[in-house]
Amino acid sequence: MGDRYLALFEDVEHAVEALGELRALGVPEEDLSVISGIPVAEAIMGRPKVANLMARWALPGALLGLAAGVFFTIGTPLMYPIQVGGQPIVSLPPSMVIIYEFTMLGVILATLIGLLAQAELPRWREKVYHPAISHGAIGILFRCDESCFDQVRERLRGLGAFELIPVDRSES
Amino acid sequence: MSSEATMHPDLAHVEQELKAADLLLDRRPREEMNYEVMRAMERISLTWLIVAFFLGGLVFLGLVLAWGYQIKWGLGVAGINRPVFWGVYIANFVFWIGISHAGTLISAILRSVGAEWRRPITRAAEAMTVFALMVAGMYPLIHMGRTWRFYWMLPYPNQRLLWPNFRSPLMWDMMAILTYLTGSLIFLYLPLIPDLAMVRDHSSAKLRKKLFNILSLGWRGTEAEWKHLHVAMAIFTFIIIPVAASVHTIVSWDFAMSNVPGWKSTIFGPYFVVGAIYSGVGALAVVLVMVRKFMGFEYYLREQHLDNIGKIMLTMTFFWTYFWFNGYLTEWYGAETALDFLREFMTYTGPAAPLFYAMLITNIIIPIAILWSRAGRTTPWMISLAGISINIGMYLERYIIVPVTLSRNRFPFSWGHYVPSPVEILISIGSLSMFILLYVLLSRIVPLISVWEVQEGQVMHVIRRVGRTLVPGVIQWHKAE
Amino acid sequence: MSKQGITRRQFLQGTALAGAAAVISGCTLSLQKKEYLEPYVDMPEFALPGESVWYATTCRECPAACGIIVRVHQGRAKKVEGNAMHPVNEGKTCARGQAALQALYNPDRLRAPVAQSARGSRQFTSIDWNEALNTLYQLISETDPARIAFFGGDVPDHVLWILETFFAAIGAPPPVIYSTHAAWEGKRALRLVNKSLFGVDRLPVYDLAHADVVFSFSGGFLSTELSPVHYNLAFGRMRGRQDTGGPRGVVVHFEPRLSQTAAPADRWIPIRPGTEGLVALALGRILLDEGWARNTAAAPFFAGVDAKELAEVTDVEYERLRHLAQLFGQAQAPLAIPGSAAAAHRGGYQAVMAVQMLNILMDNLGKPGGLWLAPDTRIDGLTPKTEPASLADVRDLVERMRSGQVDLLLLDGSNPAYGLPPEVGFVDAVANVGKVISFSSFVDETSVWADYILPGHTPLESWGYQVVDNGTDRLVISAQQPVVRPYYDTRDVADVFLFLAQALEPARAQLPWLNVVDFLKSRMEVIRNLGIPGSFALDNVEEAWAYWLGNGGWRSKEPLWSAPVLKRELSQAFNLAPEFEGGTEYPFILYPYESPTLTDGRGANRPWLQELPDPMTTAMWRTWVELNPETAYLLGVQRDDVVKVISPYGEVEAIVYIYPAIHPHVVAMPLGQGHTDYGRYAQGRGANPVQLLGGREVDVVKDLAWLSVRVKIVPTGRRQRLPRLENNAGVDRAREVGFPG
Amino acid sequence: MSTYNQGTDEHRWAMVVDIDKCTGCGACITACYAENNIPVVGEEEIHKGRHMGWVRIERYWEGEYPNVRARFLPIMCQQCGQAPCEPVCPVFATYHSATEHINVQVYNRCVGTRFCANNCPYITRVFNWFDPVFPEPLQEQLNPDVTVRSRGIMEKCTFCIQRIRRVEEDAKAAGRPIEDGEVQPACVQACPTEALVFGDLNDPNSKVARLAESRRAFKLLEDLGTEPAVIYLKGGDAHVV
Repeated sequence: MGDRYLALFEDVEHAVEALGELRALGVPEEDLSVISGIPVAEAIMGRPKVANLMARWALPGALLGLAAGVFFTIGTPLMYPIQVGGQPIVSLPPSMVIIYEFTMLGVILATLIGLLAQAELPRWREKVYHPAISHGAIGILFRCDESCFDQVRERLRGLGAFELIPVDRSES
Repeated sequence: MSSEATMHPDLAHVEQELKAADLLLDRRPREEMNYEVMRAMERISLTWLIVAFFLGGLVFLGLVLAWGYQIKWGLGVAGINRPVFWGVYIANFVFWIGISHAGTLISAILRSVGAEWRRPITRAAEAMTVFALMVAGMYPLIHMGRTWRFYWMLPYPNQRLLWPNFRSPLMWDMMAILTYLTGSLIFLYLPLIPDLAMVRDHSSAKLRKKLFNILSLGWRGTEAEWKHLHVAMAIFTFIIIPVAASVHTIVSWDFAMSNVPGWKSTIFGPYFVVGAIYSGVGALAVVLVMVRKFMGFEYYLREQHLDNIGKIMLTMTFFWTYFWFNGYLTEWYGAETALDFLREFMTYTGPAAPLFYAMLITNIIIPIAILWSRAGRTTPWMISLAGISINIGMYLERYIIVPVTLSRNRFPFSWGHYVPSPVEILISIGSLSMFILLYVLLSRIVPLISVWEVQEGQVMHVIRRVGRTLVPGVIQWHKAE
Repeated sequence: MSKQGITRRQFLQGTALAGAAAVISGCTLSLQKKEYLEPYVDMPEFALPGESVWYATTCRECPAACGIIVRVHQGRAKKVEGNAMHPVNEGKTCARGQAALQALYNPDRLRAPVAQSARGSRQFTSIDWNEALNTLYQLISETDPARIAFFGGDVPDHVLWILETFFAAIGAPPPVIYSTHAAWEGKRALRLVNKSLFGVDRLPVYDLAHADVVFSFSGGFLSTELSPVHYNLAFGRMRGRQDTGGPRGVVVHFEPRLSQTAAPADRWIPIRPGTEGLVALALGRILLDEGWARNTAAAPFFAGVDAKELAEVTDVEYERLRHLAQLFGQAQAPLAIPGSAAAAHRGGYQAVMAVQMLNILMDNLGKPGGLWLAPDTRIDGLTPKTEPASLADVRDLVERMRSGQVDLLLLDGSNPAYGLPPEVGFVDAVANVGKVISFSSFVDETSVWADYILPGHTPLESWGYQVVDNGTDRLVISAQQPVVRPYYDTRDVADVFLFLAQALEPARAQLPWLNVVDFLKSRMEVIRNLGIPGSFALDNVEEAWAYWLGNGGWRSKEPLWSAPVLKRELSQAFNLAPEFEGGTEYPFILYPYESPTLTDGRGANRPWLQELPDPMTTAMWRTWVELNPETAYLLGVQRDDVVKVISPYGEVEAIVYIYPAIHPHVVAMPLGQGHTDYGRYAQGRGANPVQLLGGREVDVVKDLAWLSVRVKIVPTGRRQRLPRLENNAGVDRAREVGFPG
Repeated sequence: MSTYNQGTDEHRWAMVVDIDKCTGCGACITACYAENNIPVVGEEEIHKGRHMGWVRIERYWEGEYPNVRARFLPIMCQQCGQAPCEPVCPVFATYHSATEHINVQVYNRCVGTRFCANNCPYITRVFNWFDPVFPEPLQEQLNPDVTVRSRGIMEKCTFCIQRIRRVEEDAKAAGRPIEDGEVQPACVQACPTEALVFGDLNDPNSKVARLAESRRAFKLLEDLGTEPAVIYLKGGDAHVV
């Protein structure tokens, strides 16, 4: 399907224009992506919205945490009843604390896992990158074949792309 | 963002002033900031080494030798006794938990309300939380009679299928601290990832590059990464606030669930939370002044930050005073005999009264006197003084709550007297040193300023000409739909 | 069962003790060095692994002779419990009795006989028993019997009987038996007063349990005096009557200091020291004047007494005295108890008499809740004929020692170097004695002056008996048996003398027994010959012996105490007033008292007792001096200040304890500490107030008048915290808030 | 509300302390030391407030000279029906025994947080600050029925549970009920004035049950609702002059 190329731009406006050029050249949206040193909203770049699925992770995490909390505070005393302080073996008020903490812990861990899963991290082997991005450059990663690349190269340069790398080849 | 060529000389002056006042208007190239922050991080001077080794020595003395001695011989080497079963270890525990509330909680609150000035300080603050929690988490272990059996408190059944007692406030404590520590660590780590990637990209040292490649999880800054980082941070921001509040509430319940006169109080929960934030902000101010001075971050950490922190501190002074007085007055009015005993002991001319008055002076009078004026808030040494004063005061408060309160009870015959032993003092010094040492080490491992967040802020902040002058404005980039 | 001479083994048996468990002993006493270690395949009788056995014996921590049963587990004594069948203590024990175990297992016990290179050098070398006994034999057989002296203290009756017989047989002077504890409890005065009034030389027994108004005069009957466990029990019963619908007994205690015995009393009346007799005189006068007296036979004693005048002298207001007299006079069963401090000054004899006179006035002699006389304990063949010595007798002995008339001094059961005032000069005199041999289990202040120490068994390893001289209505011959094998290479003193008797011709006929068990068995017949119906039949010796061991001795079936009968015309009281040595430069009267925990100092090497809080001050481990708050204020001293207490005879240092319940002219100090020897727990802590005393004697009684010196208090400027259980601030505050109960 | 019921196998062991009888002699303390292997800690530790006794006799002064009174108040673990010490233990080292109805301390489960001790309003819990020392041969006296506690754990009066258990087992083996007075903790056994009485409150005929009905009866800090099993009898007030 062609090689991947990374074009780096100094600022947002040029990057947005470059994206337009690439789309005009028929590069499909799914072959385009933006890499940046600071978050840039999809709308600014005219990119389709990235689906936000974090709640799908956090909610089960919360439920799991809640279940763990319920198990610890209600299940374990029932499995091995020990009477303390004249208190009932099972009681909700003193259980709430642990249930609450475990629910929160569940959300926290699930959110972390969700982030890693959704952002597809860690990706230590991925090479499509350029250090200038963390200096604030905006990278546009696109995929096209050689002929296509020859077409866009000059246009992108014209838009101020200070670096234009054929990723897969150069880094092999 | 007006062009300088066309600017009126007066307006140039206005622009200068605006930039001086607000980091986010004083835009600098990202590359420059990156290298500045990295240089500060990679510079290991002789002074730094001496400080680190000195602190390491104190940690060794306190946490290896003194604690080891205590484990070998028993808790008798501490000054605790009957009825003062809890001493400075628990006071230290509460103190460090309090400090931990500076970072994550403040950062989360500021993030949640979109306080833009927070950007350069969140990292330093969140790191405080993590280290303070580590130190605090050690204290229950130090405090335990049989430290080597600490794992019996973990939630797993013993060989007779008996689980720990989840109704004990100590279990709550452990779970809350575990949750808070986990949350705080992640909360510190998530926004750190892009900066770790930055160090990976630009560090010249091979080993550091390798390490940071692993630590940054291969972060590149793709749309999905940024998007989910953003959402995760939003979730964390709102999760961590109630968790932080619960942690210190539960710490207060270690006391409030008891039968001890002076502990059994319904106001302890919020009182402790407020006190924790209070001491935490005080410590944060000191840390920021230190970081600014010793890391050369004058560009990032400015008067505006000290001023804002100072305002929070001042607000917390009033909050704390209100809560303290609320508790004190209700107990005074109730005139319970055992509480009268305690009050006689720690107020008026009682033996512990100097501690009590010192607490009021350092917690109320000195902070108000300093923080009332902008000059007091923005002068580094003055705001540090206020922060130190608050922390002395808050330590005294914890000391009064723990060993002083335990010295009095319903049976006058069995009252107690507590003096910290050398071992307790060494361990306390060791743990303070550990906190500082961890910070000193961290300052050479990760960027203490969240550069990408600063840049993000700078991108969003503009100076616009409106009528005859220049005004700052914010373009809310992140809200673009 | 036994072979020739001293080469023998004995099997000693016990019998079952009802209630606790099957009890029988298989203890083997070996007088040989050779010991047989047997595997448990061949099980000693009733010593089951994992099962405890209980042995009945007699407590010898004080002379009261409570019956105890000791729990023994795998051959080790574990716990002292009271013998419920014993009439003295009925199953109860005191703290000191519990601590008997810590004499047995004391880490500082002598583990074998020792010879000391030079007296007082504390350089001991172990010797074996053959050498020790040979030396003893040589010394006794080669010394002129008239120049042998035996100085003993609280020696049990069987040892005393053997000693007395032994010394009589070899022609030596009888043993001098002087117990410092007896002096501190005023026993001699009590006996002599009874002898004078009622014509019998016996101790009084107070029927406390049935009394309803008790006037106690400076006594310590609830702490250390006479038979403390018995009187505690009786006190509890006196109080317990209220739970069964009876009247609650009331106690009024007169003493310069609120003592442990005063604390549970309903009212403490502070008086000037030494005025107990005068208070009694005044009360008696009022009783007579108001017509409350029920028997006027004692009236002559009170002739010429002016109660109002005495009220001035004693520091008790007349109105109060009158009220008290009324309370006493109108009580159903009033009882007056004279205490040790009443008898401890020059006029003590008359003072005790004055108190007993109140009992005569109220006609409670031999009545429920009244005054009784202990059963006659003078039994031929059981108890010694030798009178306990007076301080005057001790002085005689010391004089003989000093002047070189004693060539061989034997010491057992007493610690005169610690317990007698230095003025008596015991230690100095020892220097002029030829040879000194001690039978002490410990290196104490006295045995440190011995040439040889031949350690006896501790009481829990010993055989014997004690005839109970007070504290019960029965005649009780309380048996002592070893509850464990001797832990170290020690030897029963009785066995040592029986052994010597075998070798010394004149004594062999008098003391034909090979060992103490043979001797004790032979006593069964003596008891049978008393012809008194007892707790078990004595016809068959072996059977009697089994009961003897199982029951912890023999006791009469019926009460054998007797009602006192006034045997003489009374005349006017005289010389009751105290007299104190030391002029105006000594402003305070020294009020020493036996520590309720350490008694006269013998308990000081028991860690349990050292760490048992003193009931009144809750202090431990040290010596303190009690000052009235006002006195302390005037002296400018505070609690925990170290002061010098200086008397005309000596000085000691003590820590100030501000004592809210002591006469302002009096400073009190507990005995018990200030040991220079006696093991790690005792030595080098606190002070011994005996050092402050002179050798003044009580008139007639001739015993130590320990309430007869004045002292001054000189601050040293140093401070030392007195280890105590109470919290100072708390206790001060509690006085304002009140008792939490 | 207490949650125990009056079952046949269940006992509510209780102690009566008659303050009117207590003479402060300390026999209970020493008996407890002997029975329960309580170590002696020495002067320096006493200064620090680390007396190890499970029962203490508090002595209070009342009034000013010459009208002074001293009062003794023996305090040991009150074996609360609703013990504040129990729920706070994170490892269930202390809990309410279902058959004896006393407050049990499991030494080998204790990790030494000392929360229970703070929470005891009667200040009756004792902590092992150091390993106990019994100089040779004092260790020969140690009671084999009672653990010698190591450093770092909490202990307290157990009502001599080893004695309760012994009697319970004996009675069970013999198929008979436990008689009143058959169980005697060491302190009760020693107490020379019989100020301490022990028995089963569930048995209405027991001595403790009868004394508990006394008009003199009260409990320490009754208003805290801890339901102590130690019942005190007030000292009598004789109005003597």
